Amino acid sequence: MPAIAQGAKIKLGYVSPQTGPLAGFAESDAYTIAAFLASDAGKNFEVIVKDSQSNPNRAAEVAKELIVEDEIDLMLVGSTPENTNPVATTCEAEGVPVVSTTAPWQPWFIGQQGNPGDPGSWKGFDFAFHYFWGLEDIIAVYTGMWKQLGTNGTVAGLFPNDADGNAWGDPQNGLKPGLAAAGFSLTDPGRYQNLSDDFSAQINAFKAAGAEIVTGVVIPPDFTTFWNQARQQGFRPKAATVAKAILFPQSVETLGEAGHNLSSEVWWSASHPFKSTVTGQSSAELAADFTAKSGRPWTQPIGFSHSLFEVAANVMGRVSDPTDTEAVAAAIAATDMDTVVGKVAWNGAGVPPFAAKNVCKTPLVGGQWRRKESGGFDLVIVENGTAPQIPTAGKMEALA
Amino acid sequence: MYRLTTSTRAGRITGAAAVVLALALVALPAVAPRALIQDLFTILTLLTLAQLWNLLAGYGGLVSVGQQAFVGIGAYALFAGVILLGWNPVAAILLGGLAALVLAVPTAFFAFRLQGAYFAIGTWVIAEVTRLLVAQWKTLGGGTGTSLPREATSAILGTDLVRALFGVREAAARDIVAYWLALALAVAVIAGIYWLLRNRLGLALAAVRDNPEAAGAVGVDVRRLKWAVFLIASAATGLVGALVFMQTARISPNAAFAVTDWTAYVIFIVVIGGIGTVEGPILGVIVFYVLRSALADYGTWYLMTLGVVAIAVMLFAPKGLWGSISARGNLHLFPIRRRLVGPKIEGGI
Amino acid sequence: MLLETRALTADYGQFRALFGVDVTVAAGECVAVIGANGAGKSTLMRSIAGVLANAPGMVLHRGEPIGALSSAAVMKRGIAMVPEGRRLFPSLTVEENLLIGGEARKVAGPWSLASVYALFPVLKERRHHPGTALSGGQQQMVAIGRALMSNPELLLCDEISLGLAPVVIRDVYAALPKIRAAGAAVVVVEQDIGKALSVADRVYCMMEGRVTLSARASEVTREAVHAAYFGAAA
Amino acid sequence: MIWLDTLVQGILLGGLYALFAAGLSLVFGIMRLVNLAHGDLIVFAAYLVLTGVTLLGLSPLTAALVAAPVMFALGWLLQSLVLNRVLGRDILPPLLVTFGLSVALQNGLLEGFSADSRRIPAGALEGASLNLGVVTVGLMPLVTFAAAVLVILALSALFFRTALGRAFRATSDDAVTAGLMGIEPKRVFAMATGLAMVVVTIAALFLGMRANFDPSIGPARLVYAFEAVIIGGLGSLWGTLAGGIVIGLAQTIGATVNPEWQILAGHLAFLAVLLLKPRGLFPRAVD
Amino acid sequence: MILRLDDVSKSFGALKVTDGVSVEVPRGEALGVIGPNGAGKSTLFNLITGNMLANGGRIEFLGRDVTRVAAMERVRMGVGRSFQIPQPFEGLTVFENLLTAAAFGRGVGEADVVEDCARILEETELLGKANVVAGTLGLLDRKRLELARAMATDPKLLLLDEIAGGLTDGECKALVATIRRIHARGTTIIWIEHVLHALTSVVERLMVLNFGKVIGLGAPDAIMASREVREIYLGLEV
Ligand SMILES: Nc1ncnc2c1ncn2[C@@H]1O[C@H](COP(=O)(O)OP(=O)(O)OP(=O)(O)O)[C@@H](O)[C@H]1O
Ligand SMILES: Nc1ncnc2c1ncn2[C@@H]1O[C@H](COP(=O)(O)OP(=O)(O)OP(=O)(O)O)[C@@H](O)[C@H]1O
Ligand SMILES: [Mg+2]
Ligand SMILES: [Mg+2]
Repeated sequence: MPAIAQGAKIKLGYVSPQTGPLAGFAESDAYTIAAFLASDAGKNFEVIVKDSQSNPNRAAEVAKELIVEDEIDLMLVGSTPENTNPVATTCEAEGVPVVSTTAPWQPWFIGQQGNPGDPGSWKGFDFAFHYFWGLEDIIAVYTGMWKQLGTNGTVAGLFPNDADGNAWGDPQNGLKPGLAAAGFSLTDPGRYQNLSDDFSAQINAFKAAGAEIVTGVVIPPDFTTFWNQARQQGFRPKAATVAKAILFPQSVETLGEAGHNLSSEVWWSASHPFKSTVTGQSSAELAADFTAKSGRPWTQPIGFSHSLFEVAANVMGRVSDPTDTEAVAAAIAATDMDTVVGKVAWNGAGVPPFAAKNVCKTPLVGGQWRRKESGGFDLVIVENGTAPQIPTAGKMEALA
Repeated sequence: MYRLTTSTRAGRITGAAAVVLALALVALPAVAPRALIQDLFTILTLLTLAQLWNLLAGYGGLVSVGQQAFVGIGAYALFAGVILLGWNPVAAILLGGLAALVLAVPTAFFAFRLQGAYFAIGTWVIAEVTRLLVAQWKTLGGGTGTSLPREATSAILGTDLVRALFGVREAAARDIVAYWLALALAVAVIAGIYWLLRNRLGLALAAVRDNPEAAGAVGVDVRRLKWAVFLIASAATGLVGALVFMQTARISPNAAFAVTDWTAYVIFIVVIGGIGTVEGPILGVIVFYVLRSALADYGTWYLMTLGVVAIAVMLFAPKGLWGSISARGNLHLFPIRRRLVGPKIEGGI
Repeated sequence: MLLETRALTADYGQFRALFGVDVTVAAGECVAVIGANGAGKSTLMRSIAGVLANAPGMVLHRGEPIGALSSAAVMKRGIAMVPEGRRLFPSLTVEENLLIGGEARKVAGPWSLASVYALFPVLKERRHHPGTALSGGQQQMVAIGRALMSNPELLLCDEISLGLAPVVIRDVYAALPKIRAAGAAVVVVEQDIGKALSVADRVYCMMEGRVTLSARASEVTREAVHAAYFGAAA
Repeated sequence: MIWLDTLVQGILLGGLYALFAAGLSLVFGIMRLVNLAHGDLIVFAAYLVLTGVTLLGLSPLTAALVAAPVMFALGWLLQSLVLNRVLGRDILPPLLVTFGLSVALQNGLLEGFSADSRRIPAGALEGASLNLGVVTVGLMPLVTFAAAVLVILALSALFFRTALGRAFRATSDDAVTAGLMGIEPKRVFAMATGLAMVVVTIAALFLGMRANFDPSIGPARLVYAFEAVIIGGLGSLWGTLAGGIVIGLAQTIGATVNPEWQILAGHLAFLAVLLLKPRGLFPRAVD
Repeated sequence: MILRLDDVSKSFGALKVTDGVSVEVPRGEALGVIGPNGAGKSTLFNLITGNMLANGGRIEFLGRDVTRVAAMERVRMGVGRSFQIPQPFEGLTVFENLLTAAAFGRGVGEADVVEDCARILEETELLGKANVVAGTLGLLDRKRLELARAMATDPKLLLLDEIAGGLTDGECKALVATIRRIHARGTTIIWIEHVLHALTSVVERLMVLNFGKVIGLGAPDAIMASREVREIYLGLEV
């Protein structure tokens, strides 16, 4: 008999950064969990949420609390490697199954290896499973967007010394080889620390290299500093395609005019042609419902937080004893379902062998922020080369 | 005819109680649920850090805001020992202490040139520099950080024994080993500090705290004293850092060198509890932990409360909670007063 | 009475430095306080000036209790002090040191920058130097001038001759009659008995926090002072 | 050419740090108060200005002018009700109180304004630049630098030309003797903190226009501000500007070598200065 | 010679506080130092103990040049001192004050000096208050403690700075008797005092300082009779 039908509630642990700099990722948590618990599938679950305070120490600590004190059956986690990695490491050590998302798989997988520089030593996990996209998808989407413009193919890279930046900037496993294969050359001056107040060194290097495209994975305040300084210094690339910094509409709005036509990868949007298995809502309905209930614009993490609970419900529907960690882990590995963010199945598709068991990929497209007459911004999908099922709504435009 | 004693009734009772308590804590894993062991691990490591910081600031007058440097370097040394040298994590904890000791030498050399607020900020900057340098250490993940390999954590010394002993899962057995290590460290540090205070060094520290000029005039070597206290406290802080991150199994520069976690909260504990006493940090860590357990699920409100409590205690009990208690009842659980006993002596404590 | 202390006590932490001291100062009068090192003379001055807090009624100014007032409030009532060791502000020039003395209490009176410079002409030449760059004697002049700038009714001078050369001491003491002539009462704390008696109308001798002798300067004998100073005659 | 640009950008960056540090320099210099909440107070002021801009529709400058007296009052109250009661020879109580304030402020702002990254809109100023032939400098950094110089000029004038400034210096030298001059040290301290909050408002205006801010961003620059103050020497306002420039220059030069060294170079410059001159570049006569 | 000062000078900025002082003190002597306030007496002590470093000249103790040696080390060599303004360790008890001085001044363990501390306490009439916190002591006991603590370091040369100042005559007599006993046991003493009768009842020679200079050195009677001293120091018209 499936676990779901057995009366006693299944305990899900959820670690999210409700306070601190990553709090934007957790913005929809309350909404998502309420919606999930109100659904038919959700009735069988109890969700225990812990705040990581955007602090990796704290994330590991509350993960352990969830496991030891609350005796959860399954851990769910998202919101950047800073949050997913300590939680996944703890779960793996504790032998508790964990499903994680909202972090590119390289920083998630490689970032949890003892020596990230030595691929020979990398090992898979028994209890930790991750679904999201990877840098190869970023490369495909970004180059797809850039190819729509006529450029000289010289790309400027801004990568900080953090989990994302190191993964993206890695000369062997990062963006560089992939971009080269697609005919783009990357200028990477080196890892900077987050919250730098000056980017003149980078701008000078980019100008010297004649870069016409800017890319990177930059936190919002740093991108604003960089972007303003770049314009002041007369560095005017044709495209700026960056991750993280312009993820949230609020961050783009802080850029004002200068935000127009900045581009980024899009992992989920209101126009994704997928449906929730839990509430039956389409992406558009989910986004609209969130906005109606919270009064705030939809953001990309909403779909993914929602999908975490879809996966949980699906997995638990296929195990007879939710406390049997091995069985739950096996059920996760056997998942094959269509969520509101696309297909989730740990079948190894598109993932290198070393990570095939633990990583599953969801579709990725590219979008551009277009400033509306009213001052707000729309995210317009302009590139869908790797995920043609997601429709585009426009063409890539060069920056003014 | 005359002799010296530090023994008091309260002290003897405390001593006996402490021994009983320590023994009970050693045996606790046999009966306690994992959650309690887990909580106690956190409490014990925080308590140890607090006692060490108290030794520095409360007894040595060295108000350091950079102790996270030693937590961090100790933790990283453990990871290096395990990942790069293939040591057993328990052995690598010692490496953590050693690394912190080594770092403490240049830190002291530099920071001892500074006084008061300058010293505080100087140590903070040194910790930042250490963090930034460690973040360049690519083999241990640079700014990304790294995790302890699964086979290393499961190979932790003593885990098998505990599994056999208590019949628990591997993860629980590991918790118990870590808890015992934390307990041993806490007991050793508290007993060590108490022993130090009852020793010549304690007299010298009290003398310097009261009047540095006069201390020099009776032959106390103030410089050497500061060095000794700083090196001891730093090395032990490194041990705690290594132990904490062995248990977390994941490290990153921002986590290991977090000024809030490893210094600010520790200062909070010491000052709220009562600086310059052995009892203060014990009381402080209890208050801190109660606050955290009760409120941590309220996110921002928890931290706001913490901030307000810090302000309120400083305004209304500037000597900390233990300071207020002991001033009223003249109670010292860990007496360090040396009394002269013999004929013709009256009064006294 | 311009100033009166009643059973004044003062403590430094647990250490009691004054035990029930009664002194009075009439308007325009010059009173000397003498006594050995550590007798409590400076403590008495600090208590009057409000640096040390006391019970309100322990110090009376024109009959009103001022014992609990802050030193700033006491100063604004017209009681200025020249502290032991001069204590000029090192960050301020000579002129600024003088100016700051008159800023909090702006009352009309004989003392102004000009009249202080007239009293101590050497200060005018050096008015743009940092106060601490002057010689000890000159610093003492600044300290006196600074206190005068508020046109006080009562000037408390603590050990104004300490560490000065005899010639300089002569100059400093020469200023006291002029200050009195301009209307202020003066209390001088002095260890040099001869010097104290030469300027004062009355004298108090202190020992171990108590007044052991109170007399008119003209009537006091060397023996009496000696007894008060050292206990019973040696 | 790149080197010249690096130098110019470094100096301009130093202006920003000096602006952050000026208020700190004031309170640190006058009352030896290590204010760990300084960065958070800047962020708080930035939200205040932003509220003026978004809610009342004011221009950023007008909003700052409105915010300044509010901040002054808050600083005054903070000092007289809280900080004056814990100031003393022991640096720990104020350290803990300001740490508590920092934590409370950060989380209060988070509760009130969410974690969103915000920005004070500065319109055309944001990307504008001035071509000086050999180098191109952004108008915004230039204006920031000018603001730093003006703030320090104004503070210096206040310090060295006015009675209040004399009271500040005298109290800082020797609070007990200042009391004998009719100065209430506690009121002077409250005044100083109030004034520092006005400077904080100016810093907030430029922080908010120059880059994004969110409630957690305060502490990141606090270390730089302290470094600038200490490099300059306790109580020396122009020293603080010099200290800011030293750190700004070290950062841009370090970054030119390798961006990895940007922040590190700033800290190392600070340590180097202290190693050579433990009391800073422009120490005053007494500490 | 236990102590030899050779042209020792010290200035604070422009102020010359010790001006070319040269003096030799034979072992076992008791030397009195007098001079007006601010003459530089305490400063001279600070130079001998190493609490201040001389700007010029040479200081020899037990034949060794100690001009630049740290204060702490000079204590170990046998230089003990009392402070003019008593500086007890206020938070420690009287006994602990002594214990600190004895343990560190001699470089031995606490247990080895307990009896000795008790003896010194008895001699300085502090035994009854051995376990009283020093911060609560009155002036007389503070002065006694200064002496006792200096004694506890087991000095070969004992420097006393105005130890009798401010005491009543009776108290003063008792203190003098103690000092005389210490001297009788062979300890060399240099004693600054304004209370002349106390001083002259113990010392064998007197040194007069004025403006940092030695203006008289010799037998007490001769010094006291000298016109210069009477004029400068006592302020007596002659
Ligand atoms: N700040 C203080 N803390 C503790 N005790 C003090 C303090 N100031 C003075 N005393 C003590 O109080 C007593 C009286 O000191 P006070 O300074 O009033 O003496 P005085 O008569 O002015 O002596 P002097 O001639 O040395 O200036 C002395 O025993 C002194 O040691
Ligand atoms: N650290 C210092 N800095 C500046 N001047 C000082 C310092 N110490 C002492 N002086 C000055 O040196 C001179 C001599 O002081 P010292 O204490 O040696 O005198 P003294 O002879 O012991 O006087 P007293 O009889 O009052 O104790 C005084 O003018 C004093 O102000
Ligand atoms: Mg005095
Ligand atoms: Mg003296």
